[in-house]
Amino acid sequence: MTDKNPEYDFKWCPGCGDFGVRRALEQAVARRLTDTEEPIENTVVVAGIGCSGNMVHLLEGPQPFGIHGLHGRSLPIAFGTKMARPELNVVVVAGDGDFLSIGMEHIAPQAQRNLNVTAVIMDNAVYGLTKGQSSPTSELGMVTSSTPYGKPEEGLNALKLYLTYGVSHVASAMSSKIKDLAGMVYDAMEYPGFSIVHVQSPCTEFNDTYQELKGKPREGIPGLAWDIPDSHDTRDIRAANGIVEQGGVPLGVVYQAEPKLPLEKRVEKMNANARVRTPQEMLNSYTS
Amino acid sequence: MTDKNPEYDFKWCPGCGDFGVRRALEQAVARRLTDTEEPIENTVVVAGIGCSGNMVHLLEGPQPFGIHGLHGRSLPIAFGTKMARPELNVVVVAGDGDFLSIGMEHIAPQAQRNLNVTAVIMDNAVYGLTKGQSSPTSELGMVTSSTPYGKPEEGLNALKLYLTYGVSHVASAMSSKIKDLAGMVYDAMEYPGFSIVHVQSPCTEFNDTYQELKGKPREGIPGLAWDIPDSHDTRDIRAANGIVEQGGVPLGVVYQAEPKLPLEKRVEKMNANARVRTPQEMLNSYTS
Amino acid sequence: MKKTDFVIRFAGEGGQGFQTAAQGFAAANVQAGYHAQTFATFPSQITGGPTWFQVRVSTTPVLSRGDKLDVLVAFNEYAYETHKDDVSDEGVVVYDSKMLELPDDGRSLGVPFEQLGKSTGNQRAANMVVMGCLAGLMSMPQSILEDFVSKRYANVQRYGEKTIPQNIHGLTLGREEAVKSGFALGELAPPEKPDYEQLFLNGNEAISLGAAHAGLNFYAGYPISPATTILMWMQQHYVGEDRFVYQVSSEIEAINAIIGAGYSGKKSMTATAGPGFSLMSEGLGLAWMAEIPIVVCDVQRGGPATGLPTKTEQSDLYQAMHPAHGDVSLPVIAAGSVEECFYAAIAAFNWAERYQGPVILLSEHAFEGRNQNIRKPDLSKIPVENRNIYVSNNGSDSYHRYESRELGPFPVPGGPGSYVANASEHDGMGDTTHLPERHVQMTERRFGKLKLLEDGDYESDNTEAGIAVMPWGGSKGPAREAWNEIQGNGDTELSWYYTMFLNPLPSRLLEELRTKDLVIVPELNYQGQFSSILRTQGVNAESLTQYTGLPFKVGELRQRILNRIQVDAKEGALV
Amino acid sequence: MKKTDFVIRFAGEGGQGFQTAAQGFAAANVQAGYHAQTFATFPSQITGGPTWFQVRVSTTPVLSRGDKLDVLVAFNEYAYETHKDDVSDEGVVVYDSKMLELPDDGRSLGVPFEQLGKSTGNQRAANMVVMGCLAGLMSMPQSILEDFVSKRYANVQRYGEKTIPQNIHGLTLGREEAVKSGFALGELAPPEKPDYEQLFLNGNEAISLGAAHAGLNFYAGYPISPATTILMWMQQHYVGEDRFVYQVSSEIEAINAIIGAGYSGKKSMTATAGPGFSLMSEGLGLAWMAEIPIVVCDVQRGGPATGLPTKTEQSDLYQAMHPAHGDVSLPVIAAGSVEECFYAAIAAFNWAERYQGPVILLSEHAFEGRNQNIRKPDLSKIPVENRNIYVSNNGSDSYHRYESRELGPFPVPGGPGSYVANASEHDGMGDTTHLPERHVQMTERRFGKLKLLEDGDYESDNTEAGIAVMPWGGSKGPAREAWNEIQGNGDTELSWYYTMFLNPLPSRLLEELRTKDLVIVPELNYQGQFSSILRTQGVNAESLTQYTGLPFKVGELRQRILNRIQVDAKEGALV
Ligand SMILES: Cc1ncc(C[n+]2csc(CCOP(=O)(O)OP(=O)(O)O)c2C)c(N)n1
Ligand SMILES: Cc1ncc(C[n+]2csc(CCOP(=O)(O)OP(=O)(O)O)c2C)c(N)n1
Ligand code: SF4
Ligand code: SF4
Ligand SMILES: [Mg+2]
Ligand SMILES: [Mg+2]
Repeated sequence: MTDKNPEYDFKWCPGCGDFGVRRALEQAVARRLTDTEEPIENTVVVAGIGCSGNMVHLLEGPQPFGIHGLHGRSLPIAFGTKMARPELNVVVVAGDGDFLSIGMEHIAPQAQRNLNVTAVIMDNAVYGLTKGQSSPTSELGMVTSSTPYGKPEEGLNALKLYLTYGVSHVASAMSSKIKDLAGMVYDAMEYPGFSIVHVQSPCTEFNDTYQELKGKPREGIPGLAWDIPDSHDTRDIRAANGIVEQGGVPLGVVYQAEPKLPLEKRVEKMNANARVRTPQEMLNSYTS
Repeated sequence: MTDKNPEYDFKWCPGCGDFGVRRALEQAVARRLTDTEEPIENTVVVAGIGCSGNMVHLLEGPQPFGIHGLHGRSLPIAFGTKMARPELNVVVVAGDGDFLSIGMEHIAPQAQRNLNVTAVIMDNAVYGLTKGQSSPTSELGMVTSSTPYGKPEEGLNALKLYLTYGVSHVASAMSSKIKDLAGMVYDAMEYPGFSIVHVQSPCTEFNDTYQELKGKPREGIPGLAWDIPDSHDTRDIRAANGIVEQGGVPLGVVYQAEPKLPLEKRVEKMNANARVRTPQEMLNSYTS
Repeated sequence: MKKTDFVIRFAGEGGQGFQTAAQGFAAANVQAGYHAQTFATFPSQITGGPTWFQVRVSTTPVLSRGDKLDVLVAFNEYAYETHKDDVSDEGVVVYDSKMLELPDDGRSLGVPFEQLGKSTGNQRAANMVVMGCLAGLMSMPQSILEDFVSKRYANVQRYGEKTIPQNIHGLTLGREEAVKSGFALGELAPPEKPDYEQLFLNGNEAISLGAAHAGLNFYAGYPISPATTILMWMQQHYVGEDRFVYQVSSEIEAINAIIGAGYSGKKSMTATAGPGFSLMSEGLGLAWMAEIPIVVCDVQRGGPATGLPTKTEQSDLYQAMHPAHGDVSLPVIAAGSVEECFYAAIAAFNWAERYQGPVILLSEHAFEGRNQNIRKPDLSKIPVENRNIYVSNNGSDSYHRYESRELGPFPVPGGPGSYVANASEHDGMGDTTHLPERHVQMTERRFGKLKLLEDGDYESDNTEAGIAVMPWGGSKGPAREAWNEIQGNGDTELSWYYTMFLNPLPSRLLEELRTKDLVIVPELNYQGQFSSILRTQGVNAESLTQYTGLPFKVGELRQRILNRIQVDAKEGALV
Repeated sequence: MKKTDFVIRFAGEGGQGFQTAAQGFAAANVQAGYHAQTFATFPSQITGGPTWFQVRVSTTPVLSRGDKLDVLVAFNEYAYETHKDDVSDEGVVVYDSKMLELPDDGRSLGVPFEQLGKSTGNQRAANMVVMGCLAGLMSMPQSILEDFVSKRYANVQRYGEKTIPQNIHGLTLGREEAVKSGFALGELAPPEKPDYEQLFLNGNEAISLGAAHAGLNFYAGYPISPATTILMWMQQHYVGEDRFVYQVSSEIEAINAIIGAGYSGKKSMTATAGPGFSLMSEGLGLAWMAEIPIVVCDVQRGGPATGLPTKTEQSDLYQAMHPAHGDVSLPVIAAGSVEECFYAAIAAFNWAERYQGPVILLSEHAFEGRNQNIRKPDLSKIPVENRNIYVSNNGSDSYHRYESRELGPFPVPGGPGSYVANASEHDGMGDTTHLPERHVQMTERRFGKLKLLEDGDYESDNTEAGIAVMPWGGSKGPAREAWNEIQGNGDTELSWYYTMFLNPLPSRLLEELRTKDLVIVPELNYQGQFSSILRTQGVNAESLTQYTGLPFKVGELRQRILNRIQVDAKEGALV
């Protein structure tokens, strides 16, 4: 078992939401060890490029395997790793820019396939690592380092998008609620299909939304975040759509499709009747 | 005015749906000349790569300007042309593979921006030009040249996707109903914002769905296609979502948002208070 | 004297189905013990458009498609006009006399193929009449085609009882027409039937089979001509345990997917062509940087951008070697024939596993459309290399994949030695670092590994001559034929070199080349890409280029080589 | 004798704010008439991490950051340990005595900067104390810094009345500490105030201003270090009519968007770095093929893949010249200084318009982080080329853009001459064709146009010598300084060549280079990319490479050049 690299010295800014997400991920993976005896080496963390993606280097203690690939390409890489070795636990960690801007094209295909991986998205509504430019989830009119006069694009409703793409399991969380988040990540990993845990993970440096999200309950000022009521039927896609259209940031499991075949099983099923041949047999069929 | 190239000899297969789409596009552009006196050279047709994209070379008579770019990149190119020259009429023509597979990432951003162009998508649920492989709109289990044992992915509901992305104007059509289609394309071009006309354009060579779409009305066998009732309120996004979730292929205008600012106007508005300076003035500000 | 080879071209409109006839004609001859090669060219559209298909049959291995035609089978007037000048002086033009009227040029033979075909009772027997007619013109024993037909349609349940007799009837009708016409092209010498088994297949099939033998586990691809048929072959045939094959949503997904699979310990591959290859640029850089074994096959087509999707060219070499930003030099193996497609694919996997990184396998459009006989490989004799997997750290946490300047074992998920495969510059565990020493060390590690690949084999011949001819890829065949002719005529002294291992070059080969006064590189691109690369390595190389979208013609190439040498001789260099 | 230059390095943790002090110190000196250059290096993270910032002030134009430090300002122990060996023998280390304890090495000066700063009543005046201290050590007239402060904080409404006196007080406190300490570094000779106006700016600002002068209409970009600040500059400053600036969703969108804009008749540009540049591969091929004028600026950073985002390297040259599959050779202009960033940007637009195609503008991370004084350009004297737009066909439909082998006018939408800009091989109107003749003609047209760009200017010096030094890009400064020293010492005879026009090379320059026995190319990459390219063109070039992520040091480079020449001398070549 490889331990954390003591020499690695990249740091998130103080208060960055990603710290909480890291703790939650560590806890979820640790719980797999206790619950199912799955060793940590069975987990592969596929990271996007961004402050968020640096998480793959910052996990404490015993280390999972990791890939810190290219900006926007965590899903295709995860697809490759998972389908080459379906027994692995593959987790994507990426930012809103990585996942929803340059990497946008990769979400729908995985949803259509029901690729059996979990993506943990850290949404801070900015590009943190490149110093605070607007991202797809920044709101219309938002002033950022790249939109000094306001962003001319509407903000993307990521949760709604996931539902339309047909993502099987969609959860929404906040980085500061570590225990809840750890539970959601754990459940998402357990779920046999494509799951996304979309986390509000504020960027204290360029877009500090902690206050906005939490509000000031004592002073009666409501925050943007609100808990999805227990009564919500997570199997009900209409109800789920209702939740994500209500505005604000719903917290909890938004949707969990009745488990359908994950990709590895689909392929097995499709190919069940195909003839399996050795390379020699294939070669022989070209004999003149 | 440049005339059609008499030497160009690419041909669609007999019966290909794209013939109808071509006629409709020609009619719509011609009508702009009569209705608004916009000369044909003011139109730029940006084509994807596929049988469908070859349309840019096959238009009869006086020629618009055209770009036959790269597979999947018609929207970014159209974005560039339109925002550089907002007075132009920019039309995208592309196939389902081009637009919804390799080009998928480009739709949401244009929707969020409300880019003022019209995309005419020829959906035959296969990759025609590369000989009949499955595309994102092919259904689960469909047997194609690349899925000999059945497609393991679910088919994409393109119309629903457009609505979720926030495309301002969404219409659905069939290539054989040329007059209807011409009207829809004309209206979409008139609409001040991002508009998509999604056309069922069967591939007689690899996926001939004419029968399936039309059914046999005389024999009482219903087709997949059905007309959106006149009573449908195209401004109502919920109703629109209802339409695209009903299954089959609805024909008609699905959604038309209350016109909001197209991108060129948004940018103007955002920058209204910014200081406009000459290069000399900018240079001067660095004087030591 | 009997003839040693025949060249037949079928030309018409795409979709006229003559491809089947041509293909069958070639297959029949191979079955009889001849060597054969086919060649196809068509526009990028599904139905129609000017198309031609060529077959060359010979008593010795076929090196090129053949410059001059013995028979042109013309299916329309445009085809006749376009191709008639390629017919040799003794050649014949054959056409369907009910479909076409050709000028009476004294060498054209009209036969009502379609009509005669139908008269057999089989609607699709016209092709048989064509074949019979060709056989007649070439005085080919009737048995060759009959044997072929009997074997091909042996499955009575599938084809019905009548198919064989009807088809044989068609062959006979065609032959009779030829005999009746009085045209005769001489007789092909009997085949020297080889004492080994033969395969008859095209380049993409050979690549697919090579990958299968090498132990491919994971294939992801996106359709693109002329690589699509590899994807389709895989989808069709490569099912079973530890074989995952998938059509993904783009080439960017493909390259990243195979990187994910390679990382996880599996042998993985994608195949693409120009535009898709360019889209893989960033991913190839990642595989180089993180040292992930993958094989990327680029079946080259013509031109930049979308270019000429259905024409052949050898113009992706620069991109293959240096596909991405930063210091990157990817191993490149380029197949030079259908047979080499098979071996090159295996070598590509072996290299990828050995040096733990991405390998580019170059093929060409010409091979996709070319069916050729090759000696059936004895799989038991073709070594397959497997990755050196890191298996144990004895409970310690001390193994760090990138620690050393030299290559060590490769940890895979689920096992010990967890690390991060990192696109950023990294330390021993793969964590990001910006230390100058580390960037120096890792850069040298990445380039140093290429040394493991310098032992590729190569051909050399007549090595004393100071001027050499050294083609690459698919120009090998025409260049060799031209070289053979030059040597055979005693025109001049030329040495011959050839390798499919283009980067790194076999070290001994490079040494030899550096001693030459001039290395002439026939290649199908404008820039003379391979000769440029040789020049950067201290070889005095110069290209003979062609960029028409078609392969070299042997005669032209021979003349150009001779011209070049004469110039050199005039300038006083050694010949 | 008075000193002619000073080198000061500030080293610590990112976010400690010393960048402001360093920047201010440089700016103040420039304002006083000195020449100055800054240099920055930091890790790829937002807060913290080992960071340093260097300022060189001189009486003559500054060519490099300076090898040896006169002053090291250390903000933590790690910084001290890492950098102390770079301090010259007479140098001094300065640190905040309340934050840090350093070993008493006899050349370290502890000053309670923070505390003294706060004592002025201004919480942020610590930087002023540092500057004052530096000025004291360097015996710099107090007026230089005071003038700067008075000018910088002149806006009383914005900064309040107290800021200037407080800051000046801070300067004085710092100076007093220096004087008290007894350390003294000698005195900088007075500036030779130039008789022209100076700008003080960095490379990305210079590029942006160059693009503005060239008449940029359309900018699309995606953030990526070290190119992001060009996007942000544009967003901030480049508003107004016919100026569209946009952050798009990826580099693939960026390249295609500017192609769409270029097609429509506008001057368009994007800027990116390695990974984004690789993603543009396919789009660059399209622009080449369809002949669309665009400018793509690649601000090079270190390494392949994600590499070293905040380090400098010159390793994208291969990718710049041949970014895509097929026969493609893009024009490349590489800036060699902050000043050249401005002129190179203008030249890139001029080339793009002139030859109607894509042009690569190479810059380097080192320029983004470098502030430097440059002579203020006289815009009225810098020619801007505009596209030859097709304006009339007199009602006929006979103009076809691609008909001729030579370049003709460019039709734009809305006007006459409609055609298709086609990524596939095309005929005169841009319709797809597969005819061999056409592919030949169009390929020759595309390459032939490069001839229009062979008139670039270049530097040459001491051209009689048989061995030349010829750096490119940012290695120009250190190489020139090394060359100056070698020539000054009379050590040996070396000629000097330099151009920012790397492809195509100025034809006269190429001719000269071919006559040299050896051309030594100092460059920051492993493969020796530029010397390889020169070798393909018949120049006997050889690289001196470095791949640490940092620029050359002058002393080291000088020594390596001398070593290389000695080897050559031993081998009997002409020196
Ligand atoms: C192809 C490519 N383009 C751009 C970049 C530069 N880049 C690095 S991180 C980043 C954005 C990060 O934003 P996000 O994904 O939201 O992550 P965060 O830093 O906010 O966690 C960008 C644009 C890159 N590395 N690669
Ligand atoms: C980057 C790239 N990848 C692949 C191709 C090959 N290709 C050409 S057309 C096509 C698919 C066309 O399908 P679709 O967009 O549905 O158009 P259709 O032919 O069905 O009209 C593909 C994959 C290409 N030209 N470029
Ligand atoms: S910049 Fe923002 S996202 Fe990045 S580490 Fe700092 S707080 Fe976190
Ligand atoms: S292959 Fe299909 S889509 Fe293409 S031209 Fe033929 S019918 Fe039309
Ligand atoms: Mg973010
Ligand atoms: Mg299609």
